[in-house]
Amino acid sequence: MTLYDQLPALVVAVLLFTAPIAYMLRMHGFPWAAATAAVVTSFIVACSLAATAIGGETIIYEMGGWPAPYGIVLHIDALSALMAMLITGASSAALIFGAKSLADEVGEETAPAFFAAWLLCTAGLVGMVITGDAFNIFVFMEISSLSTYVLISAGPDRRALISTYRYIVMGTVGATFYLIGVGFLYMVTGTLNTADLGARVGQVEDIRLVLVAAGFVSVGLAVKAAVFPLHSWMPNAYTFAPNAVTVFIAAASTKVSLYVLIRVDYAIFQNSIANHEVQLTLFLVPLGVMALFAGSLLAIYEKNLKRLLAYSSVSQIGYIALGIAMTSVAGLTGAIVHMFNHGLIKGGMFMAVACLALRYRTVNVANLAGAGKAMPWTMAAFVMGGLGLIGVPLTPGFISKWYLVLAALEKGWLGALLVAVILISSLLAVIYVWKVIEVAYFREPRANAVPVTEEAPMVMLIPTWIVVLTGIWFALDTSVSVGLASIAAKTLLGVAL
Amino acid sequence: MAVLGLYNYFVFAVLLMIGLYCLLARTNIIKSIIGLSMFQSAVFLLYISMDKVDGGTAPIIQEGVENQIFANPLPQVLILTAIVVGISTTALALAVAVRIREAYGTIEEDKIQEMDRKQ
Amino acid sequence: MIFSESDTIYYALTIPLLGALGIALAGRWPNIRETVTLTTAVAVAIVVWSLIPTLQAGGRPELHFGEMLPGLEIAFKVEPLGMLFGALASGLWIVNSVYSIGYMRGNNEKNQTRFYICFAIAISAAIGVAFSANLLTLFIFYEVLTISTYPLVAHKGDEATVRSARVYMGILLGTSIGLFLPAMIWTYSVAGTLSFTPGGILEGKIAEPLVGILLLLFAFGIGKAALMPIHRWLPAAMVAPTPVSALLHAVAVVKAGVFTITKVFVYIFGIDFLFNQPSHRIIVWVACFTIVVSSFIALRQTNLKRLLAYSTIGQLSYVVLAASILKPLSEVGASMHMMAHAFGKITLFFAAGAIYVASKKTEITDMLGIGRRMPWTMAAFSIGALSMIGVPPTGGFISKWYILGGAIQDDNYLALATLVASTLLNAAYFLPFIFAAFLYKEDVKPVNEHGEAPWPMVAALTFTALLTFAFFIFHQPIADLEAQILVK
Amino acid sequence: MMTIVFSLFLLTMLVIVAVAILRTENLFTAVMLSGIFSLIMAANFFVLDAADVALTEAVIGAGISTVLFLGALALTAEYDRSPPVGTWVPLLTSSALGGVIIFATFQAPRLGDPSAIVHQHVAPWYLEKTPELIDVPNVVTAVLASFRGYDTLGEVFVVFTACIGVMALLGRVRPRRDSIKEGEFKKATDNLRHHLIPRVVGKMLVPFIVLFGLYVQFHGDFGPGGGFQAGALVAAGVILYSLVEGGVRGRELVPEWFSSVLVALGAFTYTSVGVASMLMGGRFLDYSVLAHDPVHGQHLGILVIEAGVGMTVAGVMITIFHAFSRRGIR
Amino acid sequence: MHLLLDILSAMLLLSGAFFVFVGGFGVMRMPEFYTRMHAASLTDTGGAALILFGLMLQGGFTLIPLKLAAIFLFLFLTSPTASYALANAALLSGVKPACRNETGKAFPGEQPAKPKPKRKSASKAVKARKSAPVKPPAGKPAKRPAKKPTKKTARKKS
Repeated sequence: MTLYDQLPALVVAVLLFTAPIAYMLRMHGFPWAAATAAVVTSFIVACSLAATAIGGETIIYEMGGWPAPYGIVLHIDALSALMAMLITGASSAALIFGAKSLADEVGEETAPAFFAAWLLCTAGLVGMVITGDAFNIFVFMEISSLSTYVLISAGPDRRALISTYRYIVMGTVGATFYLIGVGFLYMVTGTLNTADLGARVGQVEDIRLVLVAAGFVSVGLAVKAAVFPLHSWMPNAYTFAPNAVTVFIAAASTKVSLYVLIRVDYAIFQNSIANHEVQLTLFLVPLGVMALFAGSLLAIYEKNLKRLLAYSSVSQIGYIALGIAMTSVAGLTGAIVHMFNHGLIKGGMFMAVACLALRYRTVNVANLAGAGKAMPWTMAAFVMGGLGLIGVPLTPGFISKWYLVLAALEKGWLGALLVAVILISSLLAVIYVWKVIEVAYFREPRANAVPVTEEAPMVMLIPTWIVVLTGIWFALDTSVSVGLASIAAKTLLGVAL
Repeated sequence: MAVLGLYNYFVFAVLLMIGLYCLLARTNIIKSIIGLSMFQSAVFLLYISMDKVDGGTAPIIQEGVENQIFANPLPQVLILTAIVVGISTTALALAVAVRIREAYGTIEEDKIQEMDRKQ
Repeated sequence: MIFSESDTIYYALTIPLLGALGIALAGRWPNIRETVTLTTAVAVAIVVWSLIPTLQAGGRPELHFGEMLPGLEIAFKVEPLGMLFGALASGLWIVNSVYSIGYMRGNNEKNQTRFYICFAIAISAAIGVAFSANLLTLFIFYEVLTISTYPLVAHKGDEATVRSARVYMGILLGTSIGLFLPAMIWTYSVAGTLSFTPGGILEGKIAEPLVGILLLLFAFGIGKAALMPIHRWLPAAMVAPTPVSALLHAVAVVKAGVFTITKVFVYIFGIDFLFNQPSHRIIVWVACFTIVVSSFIALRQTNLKRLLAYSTIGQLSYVVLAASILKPLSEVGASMHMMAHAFGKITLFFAAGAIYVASKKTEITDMLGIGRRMPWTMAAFSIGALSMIGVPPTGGFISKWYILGGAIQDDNYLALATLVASTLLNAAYFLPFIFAAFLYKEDVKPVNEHGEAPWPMVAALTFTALLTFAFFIFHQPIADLEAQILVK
Repeated sequence: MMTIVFSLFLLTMLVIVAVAILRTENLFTAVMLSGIFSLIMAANFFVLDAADVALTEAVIGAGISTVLFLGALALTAEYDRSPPVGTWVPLLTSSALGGVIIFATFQAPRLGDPSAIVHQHVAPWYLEKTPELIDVPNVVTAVLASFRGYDTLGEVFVVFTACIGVMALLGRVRPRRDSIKEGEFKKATDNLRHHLIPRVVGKMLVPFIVLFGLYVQFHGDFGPGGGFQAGALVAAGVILYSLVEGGVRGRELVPEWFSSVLVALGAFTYTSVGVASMLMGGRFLDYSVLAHDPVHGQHLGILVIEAGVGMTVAGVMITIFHAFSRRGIR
Repeated sequence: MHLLLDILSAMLLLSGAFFVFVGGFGVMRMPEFYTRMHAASLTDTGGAALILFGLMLQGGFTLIPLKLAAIFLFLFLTSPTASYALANAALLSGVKPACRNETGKAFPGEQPAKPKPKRKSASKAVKARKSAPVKPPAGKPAKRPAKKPTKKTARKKS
C-alpha cells in the first residue's frame, strides 16, 4: 500500500489528526499554524486526487479493509475531487487570509477551540464529499454543521448568538430529515452504500417508500443548502460570523449539500423512480427560479454589505439548482462548474469585504463611501468579484452562465423561458453590484465618518488577489474546472466519456 | 391485526409531529431545544423498530447456543451514533441558549427579535 | 516588417496595455504621461498599419491564444473589415490624444491619469474586437470595451454624470448579456462553432421563422449599434468630456457596434443565405425607422453635442441599412461609410469641444456669429457637416454613392426613399447652424473675449477635416480591400 | 406476540409523555418529563432486542441530557414561558409531515417479520462473519468498532466538536468568579447540611457507578456495552459526586485541564490507531495488520479504540457539566 | 422440589404485583401530597423487593440471581433516599401536611384540603409572579447557589 494509494483516506485523516493537537497545545499562535499546515497539506492531497480523477477513473478505497456493502467505502470520482479541491482551497485561503482579522475577533483564550473547530469543519465537509456511504454522509454532515455553529457563534456581535441558534434549529431539522430519508432507503434496500443503493433501489416494487425517501432527502438537503424558501438562517449566519469564517462557509459549505443532492438524485433515485427527471424538474425549477429573483431583489434593497452578498449567494444557489434540474449533460456540467466558480467569486468578494471591515470598522454600504480612493486594490478585487456575479467574460461566472444557457436552449420553449429567467436575474445582479460601486467610487466620504487613508494590510491583500487571479485563470483556461465537471456529469448520467 | 405491526411507525410519525410542532409553535428557546431532542429521538424509534426479528434476541453470540435467531445489528450501530449526535447538538444548543440569556437577558425568541429590530 | 504577422497582432493588442501601465506609473508627471500616451498611440498605429500590405495581397494573419472552452478558443484573424476598423481606431487615437491633451489642459479637468489609462484599454479592446477570429473573442473584448469606457463616461463624478453613466452601463451591459449572449450561445448550439467563416456558418442549420428572431436578438443585442429602441445610452453619454464623446462616437464604441453587426451578417449568417430568408426584411425596416426618427429628433435639439449624438444614431443606421441590403456594393458601402462617418463625426466633435473650451457655450442658439471668432474651427465644422450630408468633395459622398448603388441593384425602394429623405433632413439640421455661425452678428456675449481654441485642438481639427477630403480622393484602394470580403 | 403487547403499552406511554411535555408550561416539569421520555424510550429499545442502544439511551438520554438541561435551566433561571404563538402554521406543517410518513409506512415491512429486506442483505453477513473474522461475541460492538469503524471515528469527532463548542461558548469565565475566596467556599459547601442523607448515599454510590462504567467498558465485547456507554457512566458518577459535594469539590476531583486532555487524548488515540494501521501497510482503520494474527489485531484494535471512545465521551460529558456549573457561581 | 420453587416464586410475584397495584391506586386516591408520596414509596420498596425475590427463585443457580440481588441492594438504598429527598424538598418549600392533629376525624371535616389552585393561564401566572415581591422564605439562606440543580432546590415557590 504505497502512500499514493492511501491518499483518499489521508485527505480527511490529516485534518482529524491535527484537530486534537491544535486543541491541546495552546502556545501563542500554534493553533492557527497547525490548522493552516493541516489544511494546506489536505489541499495538496486533494489536488493530486483531482489529477487522478481527471483521467476519468473512479478511486474506490475500502475503509478498514472491508468490502463494499459491508464496510464503508470512499468513492472519489471527478465530482468529489473537484469539490474536495474547492473546500480545502477555500479553507486554506480563508485561514491564511484570516490570520490578522481573526486575531482581533477571536480572543487568545478561545483560539485553540476555534481553530480545532475550523479543522473539523473542513474535515466534515471533505468527509461528506469523498465518502460513498449514505449514513457516513450524515455523520460528517453533523461534524461540519456542529463546527460551523461553533465558528459562527465566535462572532463579536451579540446577534451572532441568536443567528447561531436559528441555524442550529434549521440545520438539525434538515439533517434529521436526511436521516429519515436514509432510514426509509435502508428499509427498502437493506444497504447503506450509495453505489449498492443505486443498484438495489431499482428492484423495489412498493415505490411509495422510495418516493417519500426522495422527498425527505431532498427537503433536508434543501434546508442545509439554503435553497430559497428554506434559506432564512443563511443571511444572518453569514453577516454576524467573523469575517474569515464567512469567507470559508460562503465559498464551500452550502455547495456541499448541493453536491450530496446531486449524488443522491443521480446515483440513487435516477435509475429507480420511473420519471425521476420530471419530479426533479418540478421540485427544483420553481425553487431555483424563486431563488434567482428573490435573492437578487432582496440584495438590491439591502444596506449591510455582507447580508447583500449572502442574498446574492441565495440567488446564485438558484442557478445551481436550475442546472441540476435540467438533468442533461450540459445542465449538470453548468451546475457543477458554477459550484466551483461561485466558490471562487464569493470567496474573493468576502475577503475584500473583510479588508473593508478591518479598516472601516463597519460593513454598512452607506458609510463605505469613498472606499474606491482610500482602498483602491480592495475595491478593485470587489469589482472583479461583482463582474463575476454578473457573468461578464474573463470572469468565472461567464463560463457557468455559458453552460447553463446552453443547457436551457436544449429544452425547447421551456428552455427559452429559462434562458430569459437566467439573464434577467443576472441583470438584477448588475443593479446591486453597481449600487455598491457607485457608493464606493463616486460618493465623497461623509464628514463624520472615520477618515480611512491606508490600504488593507499586505497579508490580507495578497490572498485576496490570489483568489481573484485564480478566478480569472479559471475563466480563461477551463480545462481543469470544466474538464472535471463534464466527466462528472457524464459519469452521473451514464453517458460514455 | 396487520396494523398492529405498523404501530411503531405510527408512533414515530406522531412523535415527529409533536417534536416539530413544539419546535415551531413555542418561542421559548429551552422548550424548542427539548422539542428538537424529541424530534431526533423519534428517528431512533424508526431505525430500531426495523431491527426486531420475531423470536430473536440481542445479537450477542454465546458459544454454546446453536441456531439462535438474532436481531439485526446494523440499525443499532447507526442509532448508537445518532444518540451521541443528538446529545452533542443538545449540549451545544444549551450552551448557546445560556450565552443568549446572558447577552439578551431573556430566552423568548419574540422578545429577542424586538431587541434586534430596535438595535 | 521585422516580426511575423501573428506577433504583430500580439503586439497590437499588448502595446496599448503597456502604454496604460506606463501612463499609470507616470501619473504624477503630466508631461511624461502625455509623451507616453503619444508614443504608444504612434507605435500602435505603425504596428496595425504595417498589416495593410499583407491584407491587400490577400493574406489573413492569425494568432491562436488557447482554448477557453472545449471547442472554442481565443483566436485572432485579420480580414479586410477588421483591418479597416483596426486601422481607423489606432489612427484616430493619435489625433484624439493630441486633441485631448489640449482639451484636458485647457479645461484643467481632474484625475486625467484615469482618463488616459481607460482610453488606452478601450483602444486595445477596440483592436481586439477588430481582429477577433470568432464571436466569443469578439464578445470578450466587446465587454471589456463597455467596462473600460464606463469610468470615462462617469469622468466628472457628480450626481448627474453618475446617473447618466448608470443609464449608459445599464443599457449596454443589459443588451449585451441579455440579448447578445443568448444569441451567441444559440448560434453555437445550432452551428457547433462560432468562428467567422466567409459564406456564413448558419447555412441550412436554422429554420425560417427562427432566423428572424436570431437576427433581431443580434441586432438589438449589440447595443453599441444604437438601433432605435436601444439608442438612449448615446445621448446619455453626452455628459462625458468631448474627447470621450469623440472616442465614443467616431473612434471606437459605436464603430465596434456597427462593425460587429456587419461581421455577423457577413460571416455568421452569410450574405446569400440571409438574402433568401424573407425574415431579414425586419432589419431593413428597423434601420430605416431609426434613420428617419433620429433625424427628426436631431432637428429639435438645441444642445450641440446632443444634436451630434442623434445625427450619429442616424449615420450608424446608415451602415446597418447598407449591411442589411445584402448586395456586394452595399457591403462595401457599409465599410466605406464607417470610415467616412468616423472622419466627419470626429471633426464635428472636435469643433464642438473647441467651442466649449474657448467660449464655454454649448447651446446652438447662443453660438450666432461664432464663425468670426473661431474661423478655423467653424470651417472644419462645416466640412464635417458637408461630409455628413454627403456633398461631393467630402468622403460622405463616396459611401452614400456605394450604398445607393447597392440599393438600386437590389431595387430596394424603401432604402432608396429613406436615404434621400435623410440626406435632406441632415442638411436641414446642419446648414442653418453653419449659416448662423458665419453670417449673423454675435448676440450672446461669451464669458471672456476669446479667439481660437488652444493650438493642439485646432491642429487636430484641421487634420481630420483634411482627412475627409483625402478619403474622397484616395478611396479606391480601400474599396478594393473591402471588395475582398465578397469574393468567396 | 408478547413484544407487541409490551411495545403497544410502552409506545402509548411515550406519546402521552410527549404530549405532556408539549403542553406543560413549567420548564422544570418539561425537563423532568423529557428524562422520563428517554427512560421509556430505553425500555422500548430493550423490548425491541436492542440492548446496547437501550443502555446508551438510558445513560445519555435519561441521565446526562437531563442534568445538562437542568444546568442550563439553573443558569437561564426561566421557569415559565410566554403564551404560544399562532398555532395554525406549525400544526399544518407537522400534521402534513406526519400524514406523509403514515401514508408511506403502510407499505413498510411489519414489525419483526423475518422476511423483511433489511434482514436479507447485509445483516446476515455480519452475524455470520463476526465469529470468524473478529471473534467477538457482541456483534454490535464488532460492527461499531471494526466493520463501520469510520462511522464511529466520525462519531468521536462529533462529541469532540460539541466539547470544543461548549468550551468556546462558556469557556471564558469572568476572572473574579474563579478565585473562590474562603467565605465563598464555605457558603458553597455548607448548604449541604440540609441534605445529609442524599449526600451520604450519593457519596456511597459514586464508586459503584464508576466501577460499573469500567465493567461496561471492558465487558463491551462480551455483553451489551462499549465506549460510549462506559464514558457516559463514568461521567455520570463524577457528575453525581460534584452534584452532591458541590462544584468546587467536584472540580478538585476531576480538574478542568485533566478532562480537556482526556477528550483530546481519546480522539487522538482513535485517529492514531487508524494512522498506525496505515503505516503498517493496511488501509485506514484496518486492525488486522496491527498484530501478527488478523483476529488478534482486531481484538487489539477494538480494545484501543473503545478505550479512546470511552475517554473522549467521559471527558466531554465532565467538561460540559463543569462548564455549566462553573458558569453558575455569580 | 422444582414445583415448590415455582409455587413460591409465583406467590411472591403475585404479592409483589398486588403491592404495586395498591401503591398505584393509593397515589390516585390519596388527597394531598404527603399521603400520596407515602403510597408511591410503597411500590418502590415493597413491590420491587417482592418481585425481585420471586425472579431470583426462578433463576436457579446461575449468575442471574446474583445480579438480581445487586439490583435489589441498589434499589434498597436509593428508593428510600429518593422518597426522603422528595419529602424534604416539599417541606422546605413550604407544602404544609393537611392534617395537623393526630385524630383521624379531623382529617376530612375540620380543615378541608386546600383547594388545588385553579390553573391560572401562564400569562397571569407570570404577571402575578412579577408583581409579587420575591421575599426569601424565612430560615433558608437567601441566595441558594443555583448550581445544585437537584429536584428540590430548583423548585422556587412564589
